[in-house]
Order: sequence, then C-alpha cells, then structure tokens
Amino acid sequence: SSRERALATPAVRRLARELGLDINFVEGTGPDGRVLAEDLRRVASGGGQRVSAPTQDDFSEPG
Amino acid sequence: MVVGEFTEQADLLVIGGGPGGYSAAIRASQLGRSVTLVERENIGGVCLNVGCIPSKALIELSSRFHELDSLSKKGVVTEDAHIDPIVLSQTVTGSVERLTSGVRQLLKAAEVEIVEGEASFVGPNEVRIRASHETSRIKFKDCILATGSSPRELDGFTVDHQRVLDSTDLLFTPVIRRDLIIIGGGYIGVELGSAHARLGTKVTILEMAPEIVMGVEPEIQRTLRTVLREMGVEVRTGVEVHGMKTVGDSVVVEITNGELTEEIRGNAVAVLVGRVPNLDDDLGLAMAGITIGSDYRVEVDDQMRTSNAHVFAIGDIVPGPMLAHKAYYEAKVAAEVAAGQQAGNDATVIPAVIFAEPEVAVAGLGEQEARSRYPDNVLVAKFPYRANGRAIVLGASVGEVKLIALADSRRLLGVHIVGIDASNLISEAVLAIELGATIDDLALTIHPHPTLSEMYPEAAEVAQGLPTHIIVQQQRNK
Amino acid sequence: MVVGEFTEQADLLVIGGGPGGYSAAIRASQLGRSVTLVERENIGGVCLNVGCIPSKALIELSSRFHELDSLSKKGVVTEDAHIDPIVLSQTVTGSVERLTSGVRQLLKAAEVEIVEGEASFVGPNEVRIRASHETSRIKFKDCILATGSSPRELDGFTVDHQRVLDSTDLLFTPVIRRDLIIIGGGYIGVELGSAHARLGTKVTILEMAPEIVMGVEPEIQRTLRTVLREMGVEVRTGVEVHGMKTVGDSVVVEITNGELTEEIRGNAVAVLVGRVPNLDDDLGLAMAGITIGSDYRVEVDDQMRTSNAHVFAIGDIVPGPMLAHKAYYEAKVAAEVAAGQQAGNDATVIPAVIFAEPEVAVAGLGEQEARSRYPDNVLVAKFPYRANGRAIVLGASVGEVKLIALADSRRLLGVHIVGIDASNLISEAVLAIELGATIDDLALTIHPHPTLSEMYPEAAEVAQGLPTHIIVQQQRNK
Ligand SMILES: Cc1cc2nc3c(=O)[nH]c(=O)nc-3n(C[C@H](O)[C@H](O)[C@H](O)COP(=O)(O)OP(=O)(O)OC[C@H]3O[C@@H](n4cnc5c(N)ncnc54)[C@H](O)[C@@H]3O)c2cc1C
Ligand SMILES: Cc1cc2nc3c(=O)[nH]c(=O)nc-3n(C[C@H](O)[C@H](O)[C@H](O)COP(=O)(O)OP(=O)(O)OC[C@H]3O[C@@H](n4cnc5c(N)ncnc54)[C@H](O)[C@@H]3O)c2cc1C
Repeated sequence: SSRERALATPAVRRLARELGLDINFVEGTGPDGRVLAEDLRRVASGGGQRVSAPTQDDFSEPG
Repeated sequence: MVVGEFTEQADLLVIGGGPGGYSAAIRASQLGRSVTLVERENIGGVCLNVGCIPSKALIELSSRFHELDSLSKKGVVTEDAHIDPIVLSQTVTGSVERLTSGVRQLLKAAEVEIVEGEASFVGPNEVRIRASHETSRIKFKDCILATGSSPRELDGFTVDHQRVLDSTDLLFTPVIRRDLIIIGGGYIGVELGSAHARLGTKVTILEMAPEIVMGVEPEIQRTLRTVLREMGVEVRTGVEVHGMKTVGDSVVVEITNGELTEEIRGNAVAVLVGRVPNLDDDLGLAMAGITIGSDYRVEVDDQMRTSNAHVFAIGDIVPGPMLAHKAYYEAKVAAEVAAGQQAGNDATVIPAVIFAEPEVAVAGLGEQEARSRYPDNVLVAKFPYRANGRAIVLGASVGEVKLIALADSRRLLGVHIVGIDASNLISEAVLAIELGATIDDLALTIHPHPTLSEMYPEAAEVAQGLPTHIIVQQQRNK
Repeated sequence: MVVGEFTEQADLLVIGGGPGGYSAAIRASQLGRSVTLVERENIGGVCLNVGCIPSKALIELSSRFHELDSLSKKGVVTEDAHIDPIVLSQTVTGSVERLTSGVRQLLKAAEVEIVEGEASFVGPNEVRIRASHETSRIKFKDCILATGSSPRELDGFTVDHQRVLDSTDLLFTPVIRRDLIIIGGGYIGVELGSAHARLGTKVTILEMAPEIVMGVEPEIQRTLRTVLREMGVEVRTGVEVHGMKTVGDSVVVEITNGELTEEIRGNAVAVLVGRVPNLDDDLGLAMAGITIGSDYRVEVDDQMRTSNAHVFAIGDIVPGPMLAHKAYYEAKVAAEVAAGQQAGNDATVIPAVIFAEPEVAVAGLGEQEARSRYPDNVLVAKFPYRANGRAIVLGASVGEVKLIALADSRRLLGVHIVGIDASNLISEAVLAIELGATIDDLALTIHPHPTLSEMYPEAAEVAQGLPTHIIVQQQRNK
C-alpha cells in the first residue's frame, strides 16, 4: 500500500493517544502535512480540523 | 496439582527477568503498581547473561587483539602479543556480573519483589511457581509475560558443550580453538565467527540460505563476505547440513551443496541456527486464554495486550525481530498501559546492529522494499568510508553509508551502514526517520569534523547531486 | 606595483585552499560558476595539513598505545609494547598526504583552476598574486575569501622548532620527549597534551584562565582535570607566563601564580595560545572596501557577504568558533549565494568536539546560558557512562551525557558529553536540536542495544522522572 500513516514525531504520536485522538484523522499543519502537537491540542479542544477519511493505514509495520 | 500450595496475591506479576521483564517491572513500579517478578534462572535474561553483553565484551577484545598487527605497522609496536584465554574469559564474565548485579540493585530500589521459580498459568489470572524445593501459587490482577527465547535445536546435533557447542560455549571460551565450524550464518553466527577468527581460530560458517545475514542489503552481504574471506573465514552458503560424527578428536559434518556431498572436519561445531520463543506447553498459555499466532509468537495488540485482557506480552515471544532494544521498548509500553497510561507500540524504526567484522547497522526500509512500496519515487545515495577524513585517520577504508529517501518529499526512509563503528552511527538515522527528517535536513545540519558522522551530510549531498568529498560524475549539474 | 603584470579574468575567485576555500570552490563550480582558487601554501589549509587530520591521527594512535596496559589485564596481552616514533610520524604524514591528494583530485574533477601564490586586494574587484618568481593580477566578478588563521604568538617565546615549539611540531613528532611544557589549556593544548602524555611524555599544561577549555560545562572541566591528573598530566590554571630562558638542554619557563613566582623546567615548551585570523595589511582588505570588526574578524551578513557586495568571507576569518565544520558550512552558503541561490547561514547548532582523554562533545546551549535565557523553565538531566552496558563492556566508566531542555515545551536546547566516543555520539544531538526534537522524542526513539547511544533515551527518561538503568531516588513518582 502506498498510503502512509500520519507523519508525526514519536512524542506527538504519544500525545495523540493521551488525548484520545487517532492521529491519522487529524490534519497536520506542519511541513509536508506533518501533525504537530498544536494540531492535536486544537482538535482536542474542539477547535481544529479532523480529516474525514484516514489518510493512512496500518500501524503494524516496523521499519 | 499439589495439595496445600500457598497462594499469594500480586498486583502486577512479571514473568521473566530479561531486558523485557526487568525493565517492565521497574517502569510499572515507578508508575505506582506493586510488582512481583518471577525468574526461573538468572536476572538479566539471555541478553545480560549469555547474549548481548558477553558477546560484545568478547567481540570488543577480539577486535583490539586483531588490530595489533596493523597498529605495529603504524608505529605502535607490539611483537609478542597473545591472548590469555583464561583472563579473557574472566573479563567477559566480569562484564556480565557487573551488569546483572546492577540490575538486581535497580529492581531492589524500585521495590520489585523477586520470586525465584518457573511460572506456569493455571487459570486466566493465576500462575503456579515451581522452585527447587516447593511450589506456590500467585493470583495476579495484571501480568506481563516476558519469557524470551532459547536456541533452536538442530536434528542430529546434540549440544554436549565439548564437540557440539551452543552460543554460550563460544562466549565464555577458556581456550582458543584451532578451528571451529559454525552452523548458521545469521547475525549471531557472523558475530561470533568474526570474534573467534580474530582470536586466531580458523572458522568455517555453513549457511543453508543463499546468503549470510539474510535481510540486509545485498551490498552489505557482499562487503561482509569479502572482509570475512580476507580474515580467513570460510563462508559456505546454500549448503545443507545432514549430520555429524566424531572421529577421534574431530567432528565431521556432512553437508550437501546441490548434488555434491562433502565432509567438513573440525575441532568443534557450534549450532547457531536461530532462536525459538519460550512458549512451550508447560507455560500453560491455553489455561490463561492466551493465543499463539501461526508464526509461533504470542498475538498482541498495539498496546502489547494478549487475547487475555489482563496479560501483556513483550520481547522475543511477540512478533518482530528478537532484539533486546525491542524488548525494552515494548516493556515500557506494556508497563505504562498496565499503569493506566495511553502508551502505544508505534515505533517507525527498530534498528538492528551486527557487531561483525566490519560492523553493520540498519534503520528503516531496505532499497528493494522502498522501491516496491513507492514505485518510481525512491532516491538512493551512498558515501564510502574511504572518502571520510576520520575513517582515513583510523585506517578504516572499508564500508559505506547508504541513504534511501522518497524522491518527491525527500523524506528519509532507510539507512544502511557497513563499516567501522556503524553501531555508534545508526541511532542518528533512527531519530532522523522517527522525526520525519529529509535528505536536506541531514545535509544542512553541521556535523563535527573530523568524525564518521560526516558521512550523513556527505551522502545527503550525493542525493542532492552536490557531493563534496567524492566524485560522482553524472551528478554534476553544470 | 610591477610594470607589465599580466591580468587575468576570473568569474569566481576563491582565496585560500583550506576547508572553507576548497569546499566553496567545489560547490560553486557544481552550480555553474567558473572557479579559480589561489593558495599560497598547501591545498587543504590548516585542517588537512597541520590541524584536524594529523592531530586526530596522532591522537588515535596514542590512544591505542595507551590502552595496551589495560588490555593486558583483560587478556589481550602485550608485554614489550613501544612506540616507533619514526613510523608513527610517517603514519601521520601518510594520512595527510592521502587527504590532501584527494582534495586536489576533487578540485580537478570540479574543473577548479588552481593558482599558486599569495593574493592581496588591489581594488574592489582585483587582486595581485605574488608567486615565487612572478606576480600577476586577477580581476574577479565575485570572490570568496577564506584565508584562515595562524598560531597566536607569545611575547618572549620565539618558536625555533627545537626548544620552543608550535602545534605542528607536536604533530609530526619523530621523537618521544621526556617531558613537555604546554602553554595554553584550550582544546588544542588539551588534545595534544593528552596525546603526548599517552605516548609517555610527562606533560605540564599552563593556563592563564581559572580553568582549562573555558566555555565547556564545569562538570566536564572537572572530569577532564581528574582524568588528566590520573594520566600524570600536571594542569596549572590561573598562572601567568612571564618568559623563558634556555639552560643547557632545558628550557625554564617563569610563571607567577598570584603572588608567587615559580620556574618550570622542561625539555621543550610548546606555545598553543590560540589562533589569529589571517587578515594582516598585506591582504589589502581596505583596498577592496572590506570591513574588519572590533573582534578582528571580517564582518559578514547572514549570506556571508562582506561590506564589498562581491566579496564573501568564510571560515576562521569570520565570527564564531574556529572550526573546520563551521568553515565547510559557511563555504556552501557563500558558494550557493554566489551562484544565485537563496542560501543562508542560520544553523542553530555548531557542535564542538575535543579529542582529549576523555573525549568531550558539545551541541547547543550550556546550562548556565539556558537558565539565564529561560529563567525557571529549564530541565537538566544526566546519565553516567558507568550505567551503560556498552561502556561497561568497553571498560569505559568515566563520563556522562547531560541534556538541557525547556521545561514547558520539553524541547531540547543543549547536549554535553564527556567520555569515550563522545565525538561519534554528538551528531545525533545536533540533528535533534536542529529538528526541534523534545526529550520525549529521544526517550521514545528505539536506540540499538548495546550501544553508547542508549544514553540519550536513558538521560531523557531521567528528565521524565522515569529512569531505567540508574537510581534517581527523588525522582520516583510513587
Ligand atoms: C549470543 C547472543 C547475542 C545477542 N546479541 C544481541 C545484541 O547485540 N543486541 C540485541 O539487541 N539483542 C541481542 N541478542 C538477543 C537478546 O538477547 C534478546 O532479544 C533479549 O534477551 C530478549 O529479551 P526478553 O526479555 O524477551 O527475553 P530473555 O532475555 O530471553 O529473558 C527471558 C527470561 O525469562 C525467564 N523465563 C522463561 N520462562 C520462564 C518461566 N516460565 N518462569 C519464570 N521465568 C522464565 C528466562 O529464564 C529468562 O531469564 C543476542 C542473543 C544472543 C543469544
Ligand atoms: C592543531 C589543530 C587541530 C585542529 N583540530 C580541529 C578539529 O579537530 N576539528 C575542527 O573542526 N577544527 C580543528 N582545527 C581548526 C581548523 O583547522 C580550522 O578551523 C580550519 O582549518 C579553518 O578553515 P579555513 O578554510 O577557514 O582556513 P585554513 O584551514 O587556515 O586555510 C586557509 C588557507 O588560506 C591560505 N591563505 C591565507 N592567506 C592567503 C593569501 N593571501 N593568498 C592565498 N592563500 C592564502 C593558507 O595558506 C591556508 O591554506 C584545528 C586546528 C589546529 C591548529
């Protein structure tokens, strides 16, 4: 599959879990669409953008 | 079932005291769980006792010994250098003792209760512990399973620790053997083969697959083979091992290579044909409702939970490479989830290092995998050790750094290194990939001079078509 | 002015063939400029000929020699090890030759025209070149100035290369001296002092400042001093050097330490008291309208442009640490801007490495600087080498990794390492800071086991209050 999981750093991925968000449904405003901590906080506080469909697929593949 | 067994209660029970188990125990305790750890053998597991640590101690010393010859030619003259195998072996043992006693202290400081014995499930939230003189039972609220792995056995080769050896025999080696046959060209075979060759043993490696260390980039396999050959290691790939006999002081291993049958004679044979998760029936997984997958690993979700919601599994017994740092990472995910946090196993990269001659280190996708996943969108660039100032200073001209990136976004996908100190270099690549760095980020980050790490920006410049310290004709933009 | 000088035209003229000059020349040529490079001495400049490269070659060999003793105790036995100073010196020279001839090839492949001679400006876009037998003139469209630096002289100490030495004398050393006085405890003094001490010379370092290697973290200074003392190096700080005389075969250096006057006697004295940019009047900067700042460095903007819009300046002659990797970075900025690209000198981090015993490596802010810049918002965490598996295996228990981060956003600000292989570890920290990584990113990135790089996530875990392999009592959350 050429679809990718959301681009985000390990700490941001962790933050998404803590906020109860599926990071793959959050629109990233960083370079290359990368999801930033601010994007997550915005969504969590109801203000931000959720993308309607996952841009992404599996979490399972290790690098 | 023994009548009158004493039953204790545990808040969080950890089974197995290897890298997975002990680090899970420490983290869970830090986060407020009350932790009991059961270990049937040695705290520290395979890694600290008979794996990573003693192997790297031996490899390091063998490497220092081996380079004495070339040092003499450079002005650091040693004429009668030799190995004292007894002292060498004591040094290796000393490293192990220092680390395992350290881990015992860490567990004590974290107030982890240690129970000696072998655990097996007798129900979904209960285990029986068999110790040397008694058995007991522990009822747990939650459990982290980290029983690790054991050497795979090979039909017809019964390890007797005299003529037929396992990896542990090769680590605590109080003699330098004249010669040694190693069955298995995986990373452990290649690491220990390199180490013993450096100590002066004539090593032959027999591998069934068409190449050694399957899975790493073909260029790396080629470099490894070339260097091993130059060191006098004989590598035979695509051979099938049929059996062995002892003849006087020697072992004779019978192999076939296509149609041809051959006998290989040596002083001893070591069986290093991989490892099997410790999941046998004695463990009673079925009693606890824990499912094993078709790959003979425990099935877990992305929070390391097994099919029993109160049991987590981590380390060599769950899918993925059998490596200590994978166990450490999974241990923390499991411990944090068990402590009510929202952790998840979502690492992009699990690096792998082979401490052979030369070292190999890998992070992220291989070239073939990248090209099939992202057709026509892959950029590959290499930079050789022989063009790096520090490598020249070290006299280490063999090797290269290979970067694999997306052509459009230029994001780094994989890094593959063969050459001196690859083990020390690779973590920068892991971080780069985890952070979503691009080729250009690498090129524009100032790397100190003169260091091996400069090969990162140099390779990135090759990818940009603007190499500095290497001539890549077709890439000039003029 | 000589009558009838021949005047040539150059599209882009580079003055100086050191790391700055030669890499600027290559990059500019790759981007389409036609490049002429003038060098008055040796291609490769200080770094390749008498700096980074030979010093690291000597340091590496001295380190290998020095560890032979401890290796013997570990089972790799060498009894009559000794240095052959002639061969050692040839090895050092060999590294230099290999690298400088490599750079000549690179310049040739990049079609850079090399002119031998000393350049001085005679106007805003013209230089005169003085070679051994002739002078000529070159009119340039654009120019990149990279004339580097020379050793600072010390009143009363005239370098005669016999009793009064410069750094170059210490690099190509065909004898092992009985003892050596080094004036200057900067990084070069400490590096070369360590190297000669390892080779068996009794070294005394005299430093005027209250500490050696000013600017690095105080803990690192202390560790360095302790290790140097254990090696038999005498370090005297806060002393003033007044003069010297020769008495028979010895030199006597007169120092004052507060009120006290003292004489220090030795076989030779080396003057390593810093470096001065090559900007003397002969260069004719005024003729070209190029301004020198109050720090005696050429003033440049963030695209390396001097006050003459057609002249760029890079390397040791412009502000910032005098380090080769800074020169390389600035060279590429200047070359790209000269080729019409929008590059800029905006690196967050210029790392520094000291190849002493032990190694020191630094990236980003120091603790004091961080605390004053971000009051009450700084997090500091340390992890010691003695708790790292690979360090234990290497028998390298001295040292630590120190992380400095913002407490609120947890973003990494600085990393300071003292200990074995610090030089190889630091680039990961540079990249982390450049990419804006947090403490948590470091902790969650899987670092291969067993490697020294694991100290990054371990120190990050200390910052999180969740240390794994070290006991930090007050930080437990239970
Ligand atoms: C020679 C060699 C070299 C290696 N080198 C490296 C290397 O350089 N880098 C690397 O990352 N990895 C290396 N490995 C692999 C590494 O050792 C393993 O990946 C790692 O030990 C796995 O950790 P673990 O906690 O899952 O299991 P283990 O370390 O296997 O620990 C499991 C523990 O559980 C105990 N146990 C098992 N069953 C029970 C039971 N029923 N009750 C109680 N206790 C039980 C065992 O006694 C053991 O102590 C090497 C392995 C070998 C053999
Ligand atoms: C002992 C020692 C060890 C060092 N170790 C390190 C280290 O490990 N890492 C590190 O990063 N740095 C190190 N340095 C510093 C490093 O060498 C310098 O930072 C680097 O060389 C600066 O590069 P540059 O191009 O600015 O100048 P230079 O390397 O000084 O080159 C300038 C060149 O210009 C030529 N030149 C000068 N004037 C003229 C003129 N008028 N006409 C024509 N040519 C001219 C000179 O001959 C010279 O070749 C060390 C220095 C020393 C002395």
